Amino acid sequence: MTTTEKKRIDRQTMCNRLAMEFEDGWVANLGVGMPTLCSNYEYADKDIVFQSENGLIGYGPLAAKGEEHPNLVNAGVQYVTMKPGASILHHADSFTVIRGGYVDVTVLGAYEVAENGDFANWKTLGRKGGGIGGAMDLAVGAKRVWLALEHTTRDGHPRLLNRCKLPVTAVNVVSRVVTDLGLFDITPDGFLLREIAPGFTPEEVQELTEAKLTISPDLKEFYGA
Amino acid sequence: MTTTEKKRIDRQTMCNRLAMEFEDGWVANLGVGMPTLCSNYEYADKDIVFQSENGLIGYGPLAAKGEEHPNLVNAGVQYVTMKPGASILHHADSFTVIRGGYVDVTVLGAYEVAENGDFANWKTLGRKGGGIGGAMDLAVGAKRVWLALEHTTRDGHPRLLNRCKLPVTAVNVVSRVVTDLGLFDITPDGFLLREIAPGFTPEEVQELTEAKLTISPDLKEFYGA
Amino acid sequence: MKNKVLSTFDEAVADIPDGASIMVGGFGPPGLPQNLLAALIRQGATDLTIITNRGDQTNAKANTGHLVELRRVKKVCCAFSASPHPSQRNLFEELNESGELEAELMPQGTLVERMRAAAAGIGAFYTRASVGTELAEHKETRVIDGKEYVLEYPLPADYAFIRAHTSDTYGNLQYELTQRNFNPIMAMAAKCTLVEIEGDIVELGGMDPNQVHTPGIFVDRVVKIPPPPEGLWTLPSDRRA
Amino acid sequence: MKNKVLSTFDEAVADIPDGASIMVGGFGPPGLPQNLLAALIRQGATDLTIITNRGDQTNAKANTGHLVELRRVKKVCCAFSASPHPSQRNLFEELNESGELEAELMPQGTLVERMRAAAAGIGAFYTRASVGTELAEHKETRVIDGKEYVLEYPLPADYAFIRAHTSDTYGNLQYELTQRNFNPIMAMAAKCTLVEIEGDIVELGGMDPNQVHTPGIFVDRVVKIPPPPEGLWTLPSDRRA
Repeated sequence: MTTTEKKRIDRQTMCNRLAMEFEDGWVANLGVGMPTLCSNYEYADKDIVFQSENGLIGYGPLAAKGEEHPNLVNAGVQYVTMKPGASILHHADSFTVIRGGYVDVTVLGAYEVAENGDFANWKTLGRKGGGIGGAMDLAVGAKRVWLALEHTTRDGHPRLLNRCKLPVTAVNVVSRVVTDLGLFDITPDGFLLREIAPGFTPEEVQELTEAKLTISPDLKEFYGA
Repeated sequence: MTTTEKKRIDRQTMCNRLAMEFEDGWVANLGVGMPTLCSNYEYADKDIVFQSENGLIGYGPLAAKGEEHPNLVNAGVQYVTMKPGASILHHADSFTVIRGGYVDVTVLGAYEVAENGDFANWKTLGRKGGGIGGAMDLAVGAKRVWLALEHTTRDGHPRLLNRCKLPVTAVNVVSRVVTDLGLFDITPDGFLLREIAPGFTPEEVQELTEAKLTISPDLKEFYGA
Repeated sequence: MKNKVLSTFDEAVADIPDGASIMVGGFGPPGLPQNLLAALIRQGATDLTIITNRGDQTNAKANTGHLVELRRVKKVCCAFSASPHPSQRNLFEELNESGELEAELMPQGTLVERMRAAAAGIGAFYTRASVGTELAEHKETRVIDGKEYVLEYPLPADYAFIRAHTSDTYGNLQYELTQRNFNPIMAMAAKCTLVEIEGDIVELGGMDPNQVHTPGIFVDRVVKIPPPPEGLWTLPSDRRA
Repeated sequence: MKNKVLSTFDEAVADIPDGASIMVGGFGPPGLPQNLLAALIRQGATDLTIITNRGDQTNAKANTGHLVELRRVKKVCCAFSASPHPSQRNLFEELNESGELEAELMPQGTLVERMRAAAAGIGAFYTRASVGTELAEHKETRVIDGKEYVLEYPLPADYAFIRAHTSDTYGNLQYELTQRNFNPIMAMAAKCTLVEIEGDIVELGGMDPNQVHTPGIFVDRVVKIPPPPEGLWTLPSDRRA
């Protein structure tokens, strides 16, 4: 690695990196917030079918201002458009899609992820309630659970952990993680660092990570950064 | 009772007798065979919604010959018509109607019925297989399970029993029975003979019945016979 | 077939007693029964159990959150019992924390599947959602085919409040796009289903039997939403404003 | 979205291996995938498990009964494993009695609910249907809320053969009237769903998203039924003759 200027990955680039791994024909579910940026990626000749918890299959870009349909929102309650071939299910059938294994990939946000594939995204410390939405169903039902999250908290605490400290959303399900410092797979040996943010060394990333990282022998600079 | 000529009730009159107890607005499911005759009854100002296992809600009379719709049959695979306001569900939702308690009455055929409300209509002696169809779901799901059956077998054996001899369809569910000899309610005390075929005495009906009959103090001649 | 059309929302909700359990449809504004909720707020029933996707909404005048603000809700079953960020902490959450209100939180798929179980006469079912989480801590689990599942029970209700696009006089319903969401399942799961209609209420026979989303046998009362300001309509522009 | 239209039924069934489990839709003639069954009969796969409403049909050339007659079925899951009357006793029943074929008989509602459980990721469920009958003799039961229930497990399949009225090129489907029956649930429950289409196969965007009965994500292969005699059609007059 050459020593270039340190540059954390921006959110769109993080999501692009996951999006470019989507395969032609996949059904994808994007969590509210950062993961939604995956829908901005230019999939070119790959045909991705976006599905949302409220029963919408085959939605397209956000509706232009003034052209929103009052009865057409995605799971983040954003007014969206439909692609030709779209369809609508009720909520029970929509979660048949989700729990039944018809979702090829879900990209979710998270507070924490552990080296055993556990993650936490529904409840923060000191609060009685939480917000689950469809995350627990997606986490156990989707064929692949990928996360997009900042590598550290605002206070600098690591989010890639040995074990989650917050209440988990699901156990042993995450297979890929993108952060502003790199792209990681979760393997039986834990986090495998595959791509790294420009200017950072694996040691620097390890420093900001609680879990022990395995460094890919094939480590590359973060693609698209 | 005056001594009139003995006259067993014909099937249409048996079914009419149950049909006239249907209340306005009821959702009704009619078993294949004899119970279907309930749909011939003239309900006048009572509005009965007929539902069938294959998801059809609000069907009407049989289609006239040459006017059948190839994709419109009832549970007996008879080509039927639809009333205005009809709708179609898939099979899982149709059994939501059935098990979920939305059927006010089901009229089923049976080989045997017992004084505790058990009945048998899916399997005969000496056969390994049987034909259940929707009967077991209807029997546990409908608000009222009524039976229409001949009082005795062709060999003259009673069908109204202390306990079913054939494998049962459901336990403790039947509340009303019509036979060619009378109309019976099933109460905590067993069969209550309410109406009797013309010319028969309660003793004669008891003779043809295994279970002990209670005779209604208000016993009448079979209405419409 | 019976005519179920009423002329006012006040009539439709008049008999709802204190202590009733009410499912409230909608996912975001689409399918949210604002007019029925507004009528219930006027009607005064209290000690309510509300079953709805988000328990954490308190800003709208015709939302379940307003019933919470009026202290007329004792329990909420939902998939969101706290706002996404602590900075958005609201009264619902405070009442939940203080114990003045009970919030039963569950995965969204479990929420709707429990409703469906109530509708379909299913006594209980096993789902993988929530396995290994604190939500499953006191629940029965079972390993089936090598995977762990949690046992969940039906979630019925006395009433369902839903919103649809078109109805006929018997209550056969059609929803428009994502207005559908929880609404068809709630209609099946509740003892008494009340519907507000955005579009037309047509005569019997005026709806294609192939294209009925919720058959009228699941529907009890239907009211057409009047034009604003009397009728409540949320348009995208309201939300963007 | 991917184009799933094939030109022949023989292509559609070509890869089905011996030992496959196949759901076969239809309730009476409506929705019965006669052309897919005829192609499977030509194709030769054997040792099959068939999941369908009636196991006891052996008179039609393009029905599961013909596969039974050809001794290519090892097991049938169904709601009818014997004809209504002993006088109608047929080969299916004889093979079941002699043990050459296994017939797993269950209530029709349980049959479709087990399929739905497979589709929906439900590990098992409790139903009241069959409680107290010989079908429940070796099954786990549980009393819930004072009522006894039987535990039932999912019923998945490798393939579903179904028939619909209209499709688009992605496999979004519409059924006509009672052609719907088991077909939407089978499409969700099977790994690979094959559909024969009576009417039009339209371009993407040619079907109202509100009125799709089975979304294309559940569908894998679509073939339009050619006119007779090549295509198989059952008309009411055939049945009355």
